[in-house]
Amino acid sequence: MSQRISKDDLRKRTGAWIANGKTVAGPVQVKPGLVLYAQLQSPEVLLVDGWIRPGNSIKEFVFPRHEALYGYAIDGAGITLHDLPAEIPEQIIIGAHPCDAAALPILDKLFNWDYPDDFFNRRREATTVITIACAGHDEQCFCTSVGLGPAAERGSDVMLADCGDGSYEVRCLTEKGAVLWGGTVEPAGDGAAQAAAKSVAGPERRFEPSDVAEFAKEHFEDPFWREHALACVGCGACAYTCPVCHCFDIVDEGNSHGGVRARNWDACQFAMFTLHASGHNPRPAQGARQRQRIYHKFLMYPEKFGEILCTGCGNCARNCPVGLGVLPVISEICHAESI
Amino acid sequence: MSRIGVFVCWCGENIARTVDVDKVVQASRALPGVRVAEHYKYMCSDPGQALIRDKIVADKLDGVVVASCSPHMHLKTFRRAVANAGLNPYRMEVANVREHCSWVHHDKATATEKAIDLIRMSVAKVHYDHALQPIRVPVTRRALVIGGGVAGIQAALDIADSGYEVVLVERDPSIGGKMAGLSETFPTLDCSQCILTPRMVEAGQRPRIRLHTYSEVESVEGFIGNFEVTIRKKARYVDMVKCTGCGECMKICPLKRTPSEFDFGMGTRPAIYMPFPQAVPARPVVDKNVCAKIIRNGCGLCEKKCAPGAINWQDRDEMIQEKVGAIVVATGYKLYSIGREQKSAKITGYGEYGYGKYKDVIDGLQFERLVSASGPTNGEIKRPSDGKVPQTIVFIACVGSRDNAKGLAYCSKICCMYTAKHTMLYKHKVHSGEAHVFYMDIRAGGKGYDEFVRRAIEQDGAKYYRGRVSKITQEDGKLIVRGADTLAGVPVTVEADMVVLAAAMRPADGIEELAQKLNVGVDEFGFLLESHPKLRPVETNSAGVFICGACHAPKDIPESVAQASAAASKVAVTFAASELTREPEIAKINELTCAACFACVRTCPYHAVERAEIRARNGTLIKYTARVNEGLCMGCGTCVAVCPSKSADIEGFTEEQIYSMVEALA
Amino acid sequence: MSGTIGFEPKIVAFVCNWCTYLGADLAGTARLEYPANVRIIRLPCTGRIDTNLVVKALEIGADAVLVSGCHPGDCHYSAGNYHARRRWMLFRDLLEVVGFDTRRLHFTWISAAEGRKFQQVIMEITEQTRALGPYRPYETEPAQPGASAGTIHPPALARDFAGVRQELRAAARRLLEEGKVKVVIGYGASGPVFITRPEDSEHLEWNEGCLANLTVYLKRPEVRALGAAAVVVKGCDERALVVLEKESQIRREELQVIGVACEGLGQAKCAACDTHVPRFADQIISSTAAQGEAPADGRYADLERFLEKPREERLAYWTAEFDRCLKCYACRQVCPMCYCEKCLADKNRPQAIDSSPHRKGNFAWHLSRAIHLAGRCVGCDECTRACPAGIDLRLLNLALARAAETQFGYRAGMDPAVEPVVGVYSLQDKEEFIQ
Amino acid sequence: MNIGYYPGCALHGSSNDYDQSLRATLGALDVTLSEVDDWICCGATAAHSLNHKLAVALPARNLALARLQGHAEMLAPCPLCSMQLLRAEQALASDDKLRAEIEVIVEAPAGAGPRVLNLIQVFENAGLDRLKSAVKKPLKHLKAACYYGCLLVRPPGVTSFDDAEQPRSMEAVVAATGASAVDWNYKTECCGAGMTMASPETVLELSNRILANAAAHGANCLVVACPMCHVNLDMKQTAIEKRFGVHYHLPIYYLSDLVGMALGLSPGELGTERHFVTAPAGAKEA
Amino acid sequence: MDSPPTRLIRLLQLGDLDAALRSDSIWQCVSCQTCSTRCPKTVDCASILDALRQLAFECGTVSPQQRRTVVFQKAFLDNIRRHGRLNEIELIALFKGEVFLRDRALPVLFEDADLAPKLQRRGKLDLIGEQVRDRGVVARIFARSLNGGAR
Repeated sequence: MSQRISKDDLRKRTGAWIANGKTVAGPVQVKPGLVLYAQLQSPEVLLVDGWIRPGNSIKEFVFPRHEALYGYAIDGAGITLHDLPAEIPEQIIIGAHPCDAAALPILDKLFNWDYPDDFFNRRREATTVITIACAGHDEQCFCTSVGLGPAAERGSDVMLADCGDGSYEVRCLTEKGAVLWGGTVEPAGDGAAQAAAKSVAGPERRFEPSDVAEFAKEHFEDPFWREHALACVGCGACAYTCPVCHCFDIVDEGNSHGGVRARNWDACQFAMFTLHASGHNPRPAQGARQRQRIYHKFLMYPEKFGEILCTGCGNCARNCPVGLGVLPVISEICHAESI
Repeated sequence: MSRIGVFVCWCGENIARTVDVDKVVQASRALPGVRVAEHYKYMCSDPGQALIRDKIVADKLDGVVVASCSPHMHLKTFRRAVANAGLNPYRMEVANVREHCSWVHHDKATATEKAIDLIRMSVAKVHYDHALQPIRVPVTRRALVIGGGVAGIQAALDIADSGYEVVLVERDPSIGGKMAGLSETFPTLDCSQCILTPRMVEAGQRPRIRLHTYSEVESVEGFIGNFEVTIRKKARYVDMVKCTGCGECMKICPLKRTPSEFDFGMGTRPAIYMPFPQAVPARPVVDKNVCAKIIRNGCGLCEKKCAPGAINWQDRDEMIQEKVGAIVVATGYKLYSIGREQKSAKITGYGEYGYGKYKDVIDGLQFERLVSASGPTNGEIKRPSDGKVPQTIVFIACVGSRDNAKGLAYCSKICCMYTAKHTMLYKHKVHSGEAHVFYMDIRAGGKGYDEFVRRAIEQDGAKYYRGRVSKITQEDGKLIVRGADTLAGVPVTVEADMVVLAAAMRPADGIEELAQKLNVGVDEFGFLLESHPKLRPVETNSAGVFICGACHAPKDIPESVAQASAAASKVAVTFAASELTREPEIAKINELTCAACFACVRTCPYHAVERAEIRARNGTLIKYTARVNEGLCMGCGTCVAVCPSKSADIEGFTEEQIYSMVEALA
Repeated sequence: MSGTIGFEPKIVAFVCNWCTYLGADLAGTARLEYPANVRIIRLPCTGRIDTNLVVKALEIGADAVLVSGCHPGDCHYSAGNYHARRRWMLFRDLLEVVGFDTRRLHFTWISAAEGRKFQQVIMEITEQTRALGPYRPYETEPAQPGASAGTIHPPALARDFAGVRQELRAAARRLLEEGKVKVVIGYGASGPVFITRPEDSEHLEWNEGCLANLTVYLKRPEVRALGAAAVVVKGCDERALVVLEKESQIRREELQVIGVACEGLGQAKCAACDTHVPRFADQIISSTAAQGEAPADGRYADLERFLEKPREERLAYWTAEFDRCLKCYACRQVCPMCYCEKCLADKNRPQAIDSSPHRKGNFAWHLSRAIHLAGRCVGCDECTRACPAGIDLRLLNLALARAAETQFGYRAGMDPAVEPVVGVYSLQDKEEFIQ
Repeated sequence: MNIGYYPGCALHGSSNDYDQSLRATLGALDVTLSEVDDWICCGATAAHSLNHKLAVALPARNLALARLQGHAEMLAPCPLCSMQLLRAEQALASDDKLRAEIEVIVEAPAGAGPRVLNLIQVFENAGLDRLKSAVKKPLKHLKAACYYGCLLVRPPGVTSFDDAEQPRSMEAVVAATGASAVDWNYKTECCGAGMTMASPETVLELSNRILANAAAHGANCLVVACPMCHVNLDMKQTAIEKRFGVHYHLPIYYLSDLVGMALGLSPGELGTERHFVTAPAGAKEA
Repeated sequence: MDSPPTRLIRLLQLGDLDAALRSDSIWQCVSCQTCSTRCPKTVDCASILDALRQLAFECGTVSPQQRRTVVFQKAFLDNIRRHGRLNEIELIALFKGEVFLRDRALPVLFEDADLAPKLQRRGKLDLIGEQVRDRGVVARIFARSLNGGAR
């Protein structure tokens, strides 16, 4: 029997978690006109009312934009390596969107397919995701086109559905969730609100991923890419706000006596991304880079891991300064190919 | 780089007293990349240098840090030592642990700690030291002298005497400059032409001196040792070779009323003329603005008269290219144009003296011509208006000079002397005459100078008034000069027959343009800028360009000549080697990353950064880029700071080196 | 910060080789004692000293920085110190806005003869810094979320754009048909479009969304490859063309400029716009005649309002802002002035700017980005609009624009005739901040 | 052409003949003068001798009035007035603090303009060619000594309209009237100006020199553009002749008189018969 | 002249203000501006003399011989303070009266006395004299300026 919790109590709980030293993150109004997933200093700042789409994704709580891996020291004798103190706090992400939650299982595969990436896994394990089913969407949303939806459960540990009376119906989807919430796992869920949430239609389907893959297979050299990348300025806004983009760069930072080796986010839209030391660049122009982004998400990743590298959150388009992004580009494809 | 040697000098007690050299050496050994660290009593001594050499060889060191005195002291010494061991001298850094440490701190602990820091910084830097080769610039051992006045002639002769070719360019038809027109020279009163003309003749005849008169420098390209000079030879309409200089043409020419430039309008000359009898070359020129043949194809008498047929109406300006390795500028001066329209707005005229309105108000150089034996009056002093011998002459000093109101704040230096001279010459020629002088101060510093002035006053009885002349008016043929005697505190009025104005010295016309061609600086009055007022008085900020004479500042003859010889010797020094070697610590541009915004081009104080193109083999343009001219770059590094992408960098102080030094302090 | 007992400050000094370094040598030869806290880094000339170096010094924990060179007129390289003086003036204003403690930053002229002055200066600086205590700007507690710089956005002006749109399309069509250009860079429904066929001119749009500064595309090889271009600019965008030409990045004569006189599109910049009507365009499509007046409280009102906050608050504000920075470089990529073939931020030998999106790396990036735009930024505010982290970069640009205007009477992109602020100097440049 | 007109006290007092003359003459050249309403005294020598602020304030008030009454240009025929006005203008333009103070003092805003003109400039603006062509009776019989005095041309920093030492602008106007201008030496010497009352001796002496030099250079009249000069040279001429036992009988014309006569205006219209020294028999036109 | 401009400037350079103020010259100066025009060092002597007169006027160090000038100028200002414009008759009357009373100098009364009728005949003597409408403002201008002190 699914429990209910009023919004006030939800805040109270959040407050309690923070008080117990847990790291709690959720949508926050960081400044006028800008909502981001961010760590909550207090429960008051948590935004839950209405449908708000944060400008970033929750990936940075499991895969930080900057992470020091280990330290090194140099002296007359030579170089010595040493681990860095890393205590990973238990963290709770509350008010996640289904399209953000769904990103985590996708990233799991990436960070574990050849060897388990401790840095990722430790954070992942320490993280519990409390999702709120989407009651709305905007013109950039297209989760339904990539097999997800307003109440998609994937990656969530707890799913909240708005009852419309100032309270949520709670459903624990995983052990982790159940433990955190002090409830039992209810795969099915029988509550009315949960049912209602499931029945929300969400954005209309805009395209068929398989068609995109098909198009990609046949149009590698197509001028389409050059033409539709002309506007692309080559920044990383799309990749860095994408829930599943996961490319990173390894850098050493320090001086002649030592420093740290760290990993930082990187983005395929940067000209530097594929620049070889030789000076050769296999993706010399923006067209190739835009193409790569679509190919990776809809062709290569699916071929390797059997699922699309996109959750249809639409952040890429929302954050693109020049009106590009997955949906706009694919729409162009559909338009061009009338598929 | 990872085989670095650190050598700590005690400098006897100087360093060791306050810096614990043992501790420092220990610490140095622990620094990254350091193989060896040693200390020694006197690193700069032979055994000290030997120690460095041996270690370099024994431990195959590829970088050396010497912790000792200031690099301004011994950098070169140690570089030599390092080089002797076969290591590139630029892979050596000096940590200044004496002037900057042991001498200014007393607490041993802190001083030692600081010394270690300084060494750490130097070690960090030496990691990124590049092996540099001194820059070798070939030298064309041939000099250009611009201006054929006494300074130019002196410089040309001296350079020629030191065995190098000289190209001497003079704007006027003859060399000789202002001095050729002077009467007698202070303080010895020997005849100007008598001492100058032999020099002129020499300059004209020296095989090593290539004379271009009636010519001007059109453009200058290149840099020290490698200048490409274009000279405009103005049309003379007289064939220099065929002409014998007989002068028949000048006799026959009907247009004799043209005011003579050489006489500053005190006399006249024909349309085809030699500025003066002793002109070098002794060849006439045709004034194309006057000559009837040229203006309206009339006359042509000279052509008929000329036996050798030297007149050539087809003559045109021609451009000559000359390659030279050094340039001496000796363009001299002109007089401040009293009461006339001035080029520069901040300089104004002297209406109250009525120069140009009253014929008998003339300037100093005009008076020189009047008293000169070779002048229009053959040395008889006759006033321009009616040719009468003036019984009273008023001389006014500082006309323009030291006159902020007129825009010239400086002292023209020679006026006091030549005014005294003028009074003497006048009194010697017109015994009954009265000479009155109005002055602000008497500036007579120099060998025999003040004695000279006293002579004018005491023996020749020139009347000196300390004060200004307020206004000059004319009443029935007399010039009424109203001024003040500030010592007596009374107004003075002199009824004069003639007034001579000691007008200020100004740089010759066209100096700014020339300065730009040579990219030499000019001061607020247009005089050329030396690169250091005390230590580099004849050098300029563009290497290989030297200055002498009145183009640099008001000067008298002895000074100009001395400075000319100085400039000549600088040229000789430049030419001493067949190629110049310059410190390689200069800027370089990474042409791959240069975005061609040319901020560096704008900024470089030496115009050493140029716009360049990178083209593919087939000639298609790949990109534009900035490029450093190694001959011009002096290595200030200003380009680096303004380069947004740091495509500009400077050897010896590269970005990597400086950042590593800062980071070494983390 | 109050002085802490027994605290010994770390002072980094960047000095020129010919005056101050020798002045320090003289202090040594004269045995003039001074505190051992200073570490001298020798450079050829103050002209060589880059502001990034000062930032790096702060990063490695310097409690004070000294920059010192030859007195005016004494520069060994004749003018290096004048160039430096100018850059410092701009840099100081920038640091003020960011909330760095400019009391930690010292500029002096010390000649080779002034050993005594060198001693004095070092003693004073050390004493002062001891009193101020350690400097740890990078440990500032960020401002709480919601903190705003107080930037005011005027309301978007809802008006009928149809007229302009029609003229735009006609103009583009004409240019393409007459073969004057091969591509027209303009605004489409969802962003910049590149019209190559006359009939496609219909895709051109004009509405509140037409914010991008399209001149950014003029340097892009992919766009250049299309051939002769026409570009649509608003009055503000157009100023970029002036700067780009001054910096030899474009040839104006090879370019067709379609100017749109705009009445403001509801951006912060629009409130203070006084260049509604393009001035150098080949043709001007007009929805307004008004050139516009800078508002009574001046073009820098937002900045001045921000500067009313105490320094600590300013630093806290920027700490919070920069903590959000992802280093996605959208700010750089949309900037018409950021056309370097390889950005300093992408260079790692040396790592002038830490590439990591951590606090130091982000401060370093935004400081050098701003200073590189000194006297160049034309205030199109694209950086601010593009930033997914909502960082109000506009304030930094305003800081330098204001410095350039108040100190040197210079406004970027206004007058093709005048020389840029950086790269030239004036003997009259103020230097009251130099000791 | 219509311009503002600041007559100044003199022209409304003992020098009203100057006022009459230039109104008539300029009228004939259809230059209409609209007098600045309720103008006040410029302060003259007294003000700048005794109080700087006053010396700025009084003219500033008049400038403000003129500007507020919409005059872009303003004729101040008295050089003393025009110098005071120009000086004030400069002082206000160069010193913000002073400007603020003065605005309070004179109860009117300071600002740019109007452009202050002297009589010569007005003739120049009207156009000397136009003048030439308008001449009805060329004054061939007159050999005029153009007398500028001090303040028309000095100090050059303030009144920068002609060479301070060798002015020629008045000669140009005179030439246009058909009269000939003699070359003489006292063009810019001082006549004693404001000392008329305070120290008559100075005036007599200085003015005598001027008359003497003009006569010596063959002038049969003097031309002035300053009421003070006129008073000292005309009204005091008899006194001078008595004092130094000389005889000049040199009529002193305002520049406008000369032009007016050339334009055919009668002495009555110009008010020249109200001068003390009237045209000498010899110079009477045939 | 007891001290030509050069001497006055010199006195000031030496800081001997009193001597400068005591000199007659500052009152003999007719403000012809020639000195300022000619000075090679751009010293604005004429203005300096103005300043000296103002100072002398303030601290009353005016040599008796020169009182006439001050009296005249005071009378002049006083005159315009009241009328806004110069009233010549009144000025002359007051001035002469003042001088007479101060110096018991009878002749002054008759100087130029013969001129009056001549002037009148020529319509150059306006017995009533003019006044500006807004005399209040003139008074206030004077008050404010003089309170502000000279300089």
